[in-house]
Amino acid sequence: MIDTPVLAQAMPSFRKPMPTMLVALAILGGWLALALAAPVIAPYDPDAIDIMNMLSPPSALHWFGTDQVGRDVFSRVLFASRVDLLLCVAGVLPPLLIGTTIGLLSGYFGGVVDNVFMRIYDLTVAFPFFVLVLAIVGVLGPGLLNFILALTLVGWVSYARLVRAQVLTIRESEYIQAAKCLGYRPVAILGHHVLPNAIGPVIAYAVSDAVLVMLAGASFGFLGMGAQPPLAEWGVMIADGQAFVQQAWWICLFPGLAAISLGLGFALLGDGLGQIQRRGVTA
Amino acid sequence: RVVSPFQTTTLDPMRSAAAGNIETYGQLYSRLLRRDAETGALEPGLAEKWDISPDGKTYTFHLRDAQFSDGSPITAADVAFSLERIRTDKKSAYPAPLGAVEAVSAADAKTVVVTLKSAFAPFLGNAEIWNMGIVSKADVDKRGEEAFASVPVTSGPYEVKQWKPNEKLVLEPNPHYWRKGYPKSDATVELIEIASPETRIAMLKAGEIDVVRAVPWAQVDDLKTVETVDMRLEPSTTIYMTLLNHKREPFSNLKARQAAGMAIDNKAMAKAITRGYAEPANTTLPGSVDFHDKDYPGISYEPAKAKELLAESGMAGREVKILATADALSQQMALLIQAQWQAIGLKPSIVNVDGGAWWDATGKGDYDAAANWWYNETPDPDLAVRWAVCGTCGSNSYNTFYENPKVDALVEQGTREADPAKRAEIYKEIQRITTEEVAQIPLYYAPNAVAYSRRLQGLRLTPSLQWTLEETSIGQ
Amino acid sequence: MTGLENGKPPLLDVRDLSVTFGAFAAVKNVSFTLQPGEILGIVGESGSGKSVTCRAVMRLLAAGASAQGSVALDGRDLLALGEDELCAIRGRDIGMIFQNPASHLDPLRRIGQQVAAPMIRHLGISKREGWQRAVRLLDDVGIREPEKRARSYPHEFSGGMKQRAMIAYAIGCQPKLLIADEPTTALDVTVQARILQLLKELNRKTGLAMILISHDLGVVADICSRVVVMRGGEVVEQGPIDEVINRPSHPYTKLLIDSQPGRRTYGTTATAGGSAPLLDIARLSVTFGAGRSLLGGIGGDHSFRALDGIDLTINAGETVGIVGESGSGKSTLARSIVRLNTPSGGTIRVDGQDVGTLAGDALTAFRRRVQMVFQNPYDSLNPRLTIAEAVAEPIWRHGLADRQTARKQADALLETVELPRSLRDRKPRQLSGGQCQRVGLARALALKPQLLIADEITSALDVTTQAQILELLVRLQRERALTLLYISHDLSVVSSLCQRVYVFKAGRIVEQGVASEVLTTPQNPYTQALVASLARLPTERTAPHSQSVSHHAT
Amino acid sequence: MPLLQLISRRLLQLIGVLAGISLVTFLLVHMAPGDPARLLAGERASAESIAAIRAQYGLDLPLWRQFLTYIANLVSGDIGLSLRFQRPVIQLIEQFMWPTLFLTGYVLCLAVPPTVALAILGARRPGGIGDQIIRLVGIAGLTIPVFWLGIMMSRFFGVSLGWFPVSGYGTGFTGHLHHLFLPAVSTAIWLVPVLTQSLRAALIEKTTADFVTAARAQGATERQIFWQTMLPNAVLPTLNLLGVMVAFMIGGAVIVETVYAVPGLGTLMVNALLGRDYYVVQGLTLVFAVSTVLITLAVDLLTAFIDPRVRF
Ligand SMILES: Nc1ncnc2c1ncn2[C@@H]1O[C@H](COP(=O)(O)OP(=O)(O)OP(=O)(O)O)[C@@H](O)[C@H]1O
Ligand SMILES: Nc1ncnc2c1ncn2[C@@H]1O[C@H](COP(=O)(O)OP(=O)(O)OP(=O)(O)O)[C@@H](O)[C@H]1O
Ligand SMILES: [Mg+2]
Ligand SMILES: [Mg+2]
Repeated sequence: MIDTPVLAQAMPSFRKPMPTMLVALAILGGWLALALAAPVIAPYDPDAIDIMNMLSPPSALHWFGTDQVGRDVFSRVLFASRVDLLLCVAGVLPPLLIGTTIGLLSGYFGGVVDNVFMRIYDLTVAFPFFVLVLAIVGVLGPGLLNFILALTLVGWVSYARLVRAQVLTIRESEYIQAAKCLGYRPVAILGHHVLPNAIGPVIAYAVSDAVLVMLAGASFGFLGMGAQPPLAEWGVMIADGQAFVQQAWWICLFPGLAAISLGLGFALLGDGLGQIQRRGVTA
Repeated sequence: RVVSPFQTTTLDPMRSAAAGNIETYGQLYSRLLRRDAETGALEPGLAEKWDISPDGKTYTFHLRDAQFSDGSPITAADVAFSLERIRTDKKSAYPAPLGAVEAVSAADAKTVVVTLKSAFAPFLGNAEIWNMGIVSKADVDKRGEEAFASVPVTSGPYEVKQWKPNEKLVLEPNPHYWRKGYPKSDATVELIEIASPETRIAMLKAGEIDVVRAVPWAQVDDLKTVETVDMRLEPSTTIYMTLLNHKREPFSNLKARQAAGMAIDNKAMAKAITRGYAEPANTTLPGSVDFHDKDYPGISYEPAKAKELLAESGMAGREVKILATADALSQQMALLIQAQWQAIGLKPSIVNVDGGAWWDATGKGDYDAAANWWYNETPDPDLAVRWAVCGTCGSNSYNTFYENPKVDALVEQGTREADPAKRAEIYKEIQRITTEEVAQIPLYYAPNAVAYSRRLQGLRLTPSLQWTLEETSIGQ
Repeated sequence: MTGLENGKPPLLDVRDLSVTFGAFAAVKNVSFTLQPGEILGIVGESGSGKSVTCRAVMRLLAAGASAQGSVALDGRDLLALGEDELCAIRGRDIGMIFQNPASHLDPLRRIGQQVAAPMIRHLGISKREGWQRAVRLLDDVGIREPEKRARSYPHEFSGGMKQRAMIAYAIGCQPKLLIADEPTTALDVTVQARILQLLKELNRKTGLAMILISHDLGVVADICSRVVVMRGGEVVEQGPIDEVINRPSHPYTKLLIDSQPGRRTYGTTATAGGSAPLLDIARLSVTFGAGRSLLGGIGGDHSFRALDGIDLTINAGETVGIVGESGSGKSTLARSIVRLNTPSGGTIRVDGQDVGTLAGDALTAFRRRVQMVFQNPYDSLNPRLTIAEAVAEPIWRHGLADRQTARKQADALLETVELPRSLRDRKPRQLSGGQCQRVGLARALALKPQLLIADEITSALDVTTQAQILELLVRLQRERALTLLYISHDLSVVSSLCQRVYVFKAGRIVEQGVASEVLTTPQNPYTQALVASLARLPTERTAPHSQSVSHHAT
Repeated sequence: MPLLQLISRRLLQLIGVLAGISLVTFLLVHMAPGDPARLLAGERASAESIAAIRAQYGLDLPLWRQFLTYIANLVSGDIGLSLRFQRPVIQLIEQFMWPTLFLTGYVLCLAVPPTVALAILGARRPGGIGDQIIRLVGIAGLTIPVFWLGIMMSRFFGVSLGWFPVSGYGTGFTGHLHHLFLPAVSTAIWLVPVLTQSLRAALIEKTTADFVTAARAQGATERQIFWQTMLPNAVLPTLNLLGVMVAFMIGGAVIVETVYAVPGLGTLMVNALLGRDYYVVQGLTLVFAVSTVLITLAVDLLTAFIDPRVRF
C-alpha cells in the first residue's frame, strides 16, 4: 500500500551525522555480527548439559558461568541473540504494519469503516491476552511462531489507536484536501501524505515495543508460551534463572545485560529516527 | 500466617484431593483417629476407643463427648453420614481409602459400626486420612453445598473466620474443640496463597508471614543463613519420578524403558537439583512408606549399556515428547532428562504446558514422558501402590497405563494380609517387579522444605501434609 | 502624521541586520529606523526577505537561522535581551500580524480566547473582561455577530476572517509598535479599507508606530509616511513615500510602480457567446455544522448556511471573477465545485455531468479537468515534500509521464510561475508566502486542467510578480482555452482580467454581469461600496490622503 | 444532545462487543486442553468422581448447549457460578476488582506527572543536556524487564530495607497506598518512558508550529505556551496510548500482581485460567470488555473536548 518509500520521504536527509544514530547502529550491528558469528565464537554447545558443573561461577573456562543444568551461559547468550533479534523484528513488524494500516483506514475514512475497526479494537483490547495465549498453545501448540502470532493478534491495537488519533487531525488539514482535489487515489493519499506525517509517535512507540516483546515471552512462560526449551532466549533465561539468582547471579545478569544493551540499541535507533523524521519538515 | 503455592478451592473435605485443600481440612475437621505429631503413631481421635472383630471385618468405634464448632454434639449419625458421603457420593473426590468398606452405621448415639467386605489391614490408617473429616449432618442437610462454600460448621481445632477464595483463608480457634487446651495459641491463622516462590521467600524475609511451604531447593542454603528463619527439611512420603507412557512407542517397549532408566543418573540428579537434600530413589514407591525396600539396588546408571539396549529394542532415534510445566524445578528436571536421553540415542523434545493441559495430556496418554512427583497420605503403602503401579485401581498407574496382572493381584493380597512380615514380602515383590519393568523411573525422595519463622514453636508439616497448628505456640 | 521630527530618538533602530539560513543569506545588511508614531511601509519582491526581517526584529526566527546586526527598541537591543524581558515586550510593546493567519492560530482554542489571551496576560484584566474586549475587537475588525463568532474555532473561519482575527489578536494590548505582514491581503476592499482606517485611527490616537508590509503600493501610499523597498534581501531604496513614488531612483522601484494593477489591462479573449456552459451551478446551498459537532450543544445552534441558492454558469474559455466580502462563501463555492464540501442542496454540473454523482474513472477524469488553487498557500502543501516533488506528483500519479519526466516537467512549471530553480528542493516551511502561493498554482497547472479555480492566488504577490502570473494565465487561456474561475478581492485585477463577474455577499449573489460594467457602474449598494473603497495608486501623487470610509462592510 | 447520542450509541455497540467477545472467549477457553473437574477434584481423584462433577456442572453437554445456557443466564443477569469455589462469579470479581482499580489509579497518579514533567524538560530544548539525560534515562527505563525490576525492588525496598511490604493489599486507604507502593512504582517505571517518548516526540513536532510562534509573539512565556498551546496540541496520541495502556492494565497487570501477590483481577484471571474455571474467565472477560469500552469512550470524549475538529 506504500508506493513511495515512505521512510525516504519521512527522513530524507542524512547530511549531518548523528551521534545517537551512530551508537544505535553500532550496537545493533554489533549484535547482528555476534548473532551471525555465534557458532564460531561460542566456546560450547549452547545446549550441552553438564550435571557435574551446575551453577559454577564465571571463570576462565566459562566466562559467564554455567546455569542450573550446567550449560555455558556465555554460549547461550550468544546463541540467544539470534532468537531475540528475530523476535524483536518479527514481534514488532506485523503488529506495526497491521495496526498502522487499520489506524490509517479507520481514521481517514471514518464512518462505517471506523466503527467496524473500533469495535474490533474494543474486542481485542478487552480480550484477555492469557485466554488467547492459552487457546493458541492448546490448539496450535506452544512455540515462538505461535507466540508471535499471539503478539500480533493483540499488539496491533496500540498502533491502530495511536495512528488513528494522528490521522483524525491530519485528515482535516488543507494539504490532504488539496491532495484529494488533485485526484490522488486514497491509497496514494494515505501512503504518501497522511502516513509520513502521522508516523512520528508510532516509531517512538514501536521501539519501546520491541523491547517489551523481547521480554514478553518470559512472562508467559508459565502458560508454556515463548521459546521452548532448550532453545536459548534471553527472556526465558532470566525467568528460569530467577529461582537460582540467590547463589548464581550470573544466570540472570548476563542475559539481562544483553537484553538491555539490545534494547538500548533499538531505543537509540528510535530516537534517531524520530530526530531525522522531524528534520523532514525543516531541512 | 502460612503461605503456600497451593489454592484452597473448597472447604468440603470429601470434594477435593488437591494439595491446597488437604492442608486445610486437617485444621477444620477431626477424624476418628489422629496421628501423634511427634511419633506419627495412630492415636484416638473422635473415637475414644475401638474394637476390631476377630475376622478383621467389623470395626466398632466408641465416640467421645465432642462438639461441633456451633456447640452441637458430634454423634454417631454425623460420623456415619460423613463416611458414607465419602464412600458413595458421586462427587467424592477420593473414595479409594474406603474402598473395602461395605457399610457404615450408627449403633447408638455414641457408637459407629463399620463393616468391611473383607479384612483390610490399612483400614485404621486410612480412617485418619485428611478427607475422612467428620462434618455436621445437620448443617449439611440444612444448608447443603452452600455450607462449605460459605462458612462450614467444623469439628477440628479451627473454624473459618473469613474465606477469600484465591487469596486467603482466615481461621480462628474453635472454642468447642474436643482436645481441651488446644489450639495452644489463640492466634488466628491465615493460609495465604502465593504462586511465585520468590515472592513467598521475600515475604518471609520481610517478616510479613511466618511459614513458607515448598521452598525452592536453590533457596534452602540461603534461608539457612537467615537468623529469624528456621529452615527445616522435614520427612515426607514424596517421591520424584519420571512417568513413562506405556501405551505407545517407544516406552511400550520394555527394553526401551530399561534403557531410558539406565540412561539416567539419578544420584547426580538428586544432588544437582536438591543440592543433596534428597535421597536418590531406588524403587517405584516413596522411601518413607512402610515396607519400603531399602536394600533394593534400584536401576543402575549405565549409559553405555543403555545405548546398547535401546539399539536392541529398535527404538533408537525415536522422538520422545517430554511434558513439562513452567516452574523452575520441572524445567530443570526435563532438561536433564532430555540431555541424558539424547546421549543414548533418543530424540527427546520438551513441550511446555500449564497444569490443566498437563493433566489433560497425561490422562489421554498423549505424551511419552513427564517428570513429576507424588506423595502418600499414610505410612501404609496400600494407597501408594494403588496409585502408582496398579492397572485396575482406577489410576491407570498414574496415567502411565502400566498394567501387570501379577502386580494387581499382589496389591489386593497386600490389603488382606494382617501379618506385617508377610505384607512386607508382598510389597517388596511389588517394588521389585515394577522397578525391574520400569513402570516409572524413580528419581529421588525429597523431604518437605519448609521455612518457619523462629517465633513459632511446635509447628511442623507432617509427612501426610498436615500442619500441627494446634500444637503451635507463638514466642516473641 | 507624526512624521519625521528629527532629534527625537527613534523607536526602532535596525542596523546592518543580516539573516542567514545555513549558507543562504535571506537578508543582507538591512538598516532602517522608525520614529514613534510613524508608519513605515516595506514593499518588495516576493521572497525578498520582508517577512524574515520582521521576524528577526521579534526574534522569532526558525531554529536554523542566525541573525547579525542590531535591533534597538527604545534604545534596548532586542537581539541581546533575556527571555523574560523579551516576553514582557512581545505582545505588549510590539504586536505582530503574521502573513499566514491560518497556520498561526491555535486550532484547539476558540478565537475569542486567543484574542483575549495577550490582554489578560499583559494588562492584568480578568477573563471576563478579556473576553468582552475580544468581542469588541472582533467587531472592530469587521466580523459579523462577534459574540457568536468569538466562540468559533479557527477551522470554522474563512481565510479573511482568520486574518482579521489575527489583527485583533495583535492590537489588543495597544502596543507601541505593530508589525503587520500583509495584513489585508485576503480581505475584500471594504473590509480592507475599514482595517486600514482602524490602524490609522490607532496611529492617530495612541501614537502606534507601524511597519506595514504590503505588495500593494496603493495601500502603502495611502497610510505610510516612509517606505523601504527590498529586493533579493537588500534594501534598494528608502525614503519618504512621495519621493519614492514620484521620483523612484532604483529601476526596480520604477518597475514596481509601473506594474500596479489598473495601469495595465490584460487582453483576454472575448468568449464565443452561446456555447454550452462548462460549469453550471443551480440553486446551490451549503450548510455547516448542523448537529455534527460533538460538543456543539454548548454554543447553541451552530448550524450555519454559508451558501444560499447560488446560480452560476461559466462557458468554456471564459474568465469569470468572483468578488465579495470576506466570509461571503467564495471559498466554500470553490470547494464545493471540487467536492470538498458536500452541498446541502442544488446541483453542480460540469459539461452536463452532475459532479456529486461522479465516481471511479469518471471522477479521476473530472479531477484532471477541474483544478483548484487553495487560498492558503502554505497549508495546502504537504510539509514533508519538496516543492519539486509536490508539483511533479500529480503528473506521474495520473500517469501523464513517468517520474523522471514528471520531475523535468515540474521544473519547467516552477519556472513558468517565476520560481527560481534554486528553490526546487526546499520544503514549504522554507519559503516565503508568495513563493508558496506560486507552488500551489504550478501544482494545479501540472494536470493541464480545463477549468482552473483560483482562490486568491495573487494576494501575497508583489505587483511585478503578480503581473507576470496574470500574464501567464492569460497566455494559458489563449493557448489552451483554459477556463478560469478567479476568486479575488482585488477589484482592479478582476476588472482587467475577467469578462464576467459575480458579486457575493453573505452566501448570495447580489450582482452579476460583464466585468467592466459591474465594476464601473455598480447597481447594488454593496458593489457600489466595494468599488468606492478601492484604494488606487494615484497617477500623480502629492501627498498621502485618506479615503472616507464611512460605510461598514457588514 | 450529540453527547448523549454518542454515549448511547456506544452503549449499544457495547452489547455487540460483549456478545462477540463472550462467544470467542467461550470457544477459546473450551478449546484449550484441560479439565476443570480434574483440577478441582485433585490429582488422586477417581475417574467416577470426575465424571460426576462434570455431569453436575453440565460440562458433559455439547458445547453449543453449554453456550446457550450461559447466554440465557447472562441475559437474565446471572454471570454464573465459579466452578472451583462454588461462589457467584460476580462476588469474586467484586472482591478482586478493588485492588486492581486502586493499583491502576495509583499507577496513573505516579506515572502521569513525571511523564509530563520529563516530556516538557526534554522538549523545551531538544538535543540539550537535559533532554539527553531524560532520553537516556527513559531509554534505560524502557529496557528494564518489568518482572526483573519487580523482584529487585521487592528484595531491596521490601526485604533489605523493610520500607514497604512486598505483598498484599493492606487495609484502609493508607494501607493500600503503602502496600501497593512497590507494585505501582514498578509499573510506573515502565509506563513513564513509553508515554514520555510519545509525548516528547509530539511536543517537539509542535515546537516549530506557526501558532506556537504566534503565541510567542504575543509575549506568552514558555510555560504558558507549553500548557495552553503545545500540550493540548500534542497530547492526543499520548492520551490514546494511555487509554490503551490503562485498558491493558485493568485487564492484566498480571506480572506485577503476581510478583507482589496483589489480590487483583490479574491474579484472579491467571488462577481461573490455570484452574479452567470457565465462568470466572468469561465473567472477567466481560468486565474487561466493559471497562475497555468505557475507557475508549472516555478517551474519545476527551479527544473531542480537546480537539474541536475531531468528529465522531
Ligand atoms: N526557514 C527558512 N529556511 C530557508 N530559507 C528560508 C526560510 N524562510 C524563508 N526563507 C527564504 O528566505 C527568503 C525571504 O523570505 P521572506 O519570507 O522574508 O520573503 P517575503 O519578502 O516575505 O516574500 P513574500 O512577499 O512572498 O511573503 C525567501 O527566498 C525564502 O525562500
Ligand atoms: N468548516 C466550517 N465550519 C463552520 N463554518 C464554516 C466552515 N468553513 C467555512 N465556514 C463559514 O462559512 C462562511 C464562508 O466561508 P468561506 O471560506 O467560503 O468565505 P470566503 O468568501 O472564502 O471568505 P474569504 O474571502 O475571507 O476567504 C464563513 O462565515 C465561515 O465562517
Ligand atoms: Mg512574506
Ligand atoms: Mg476564502
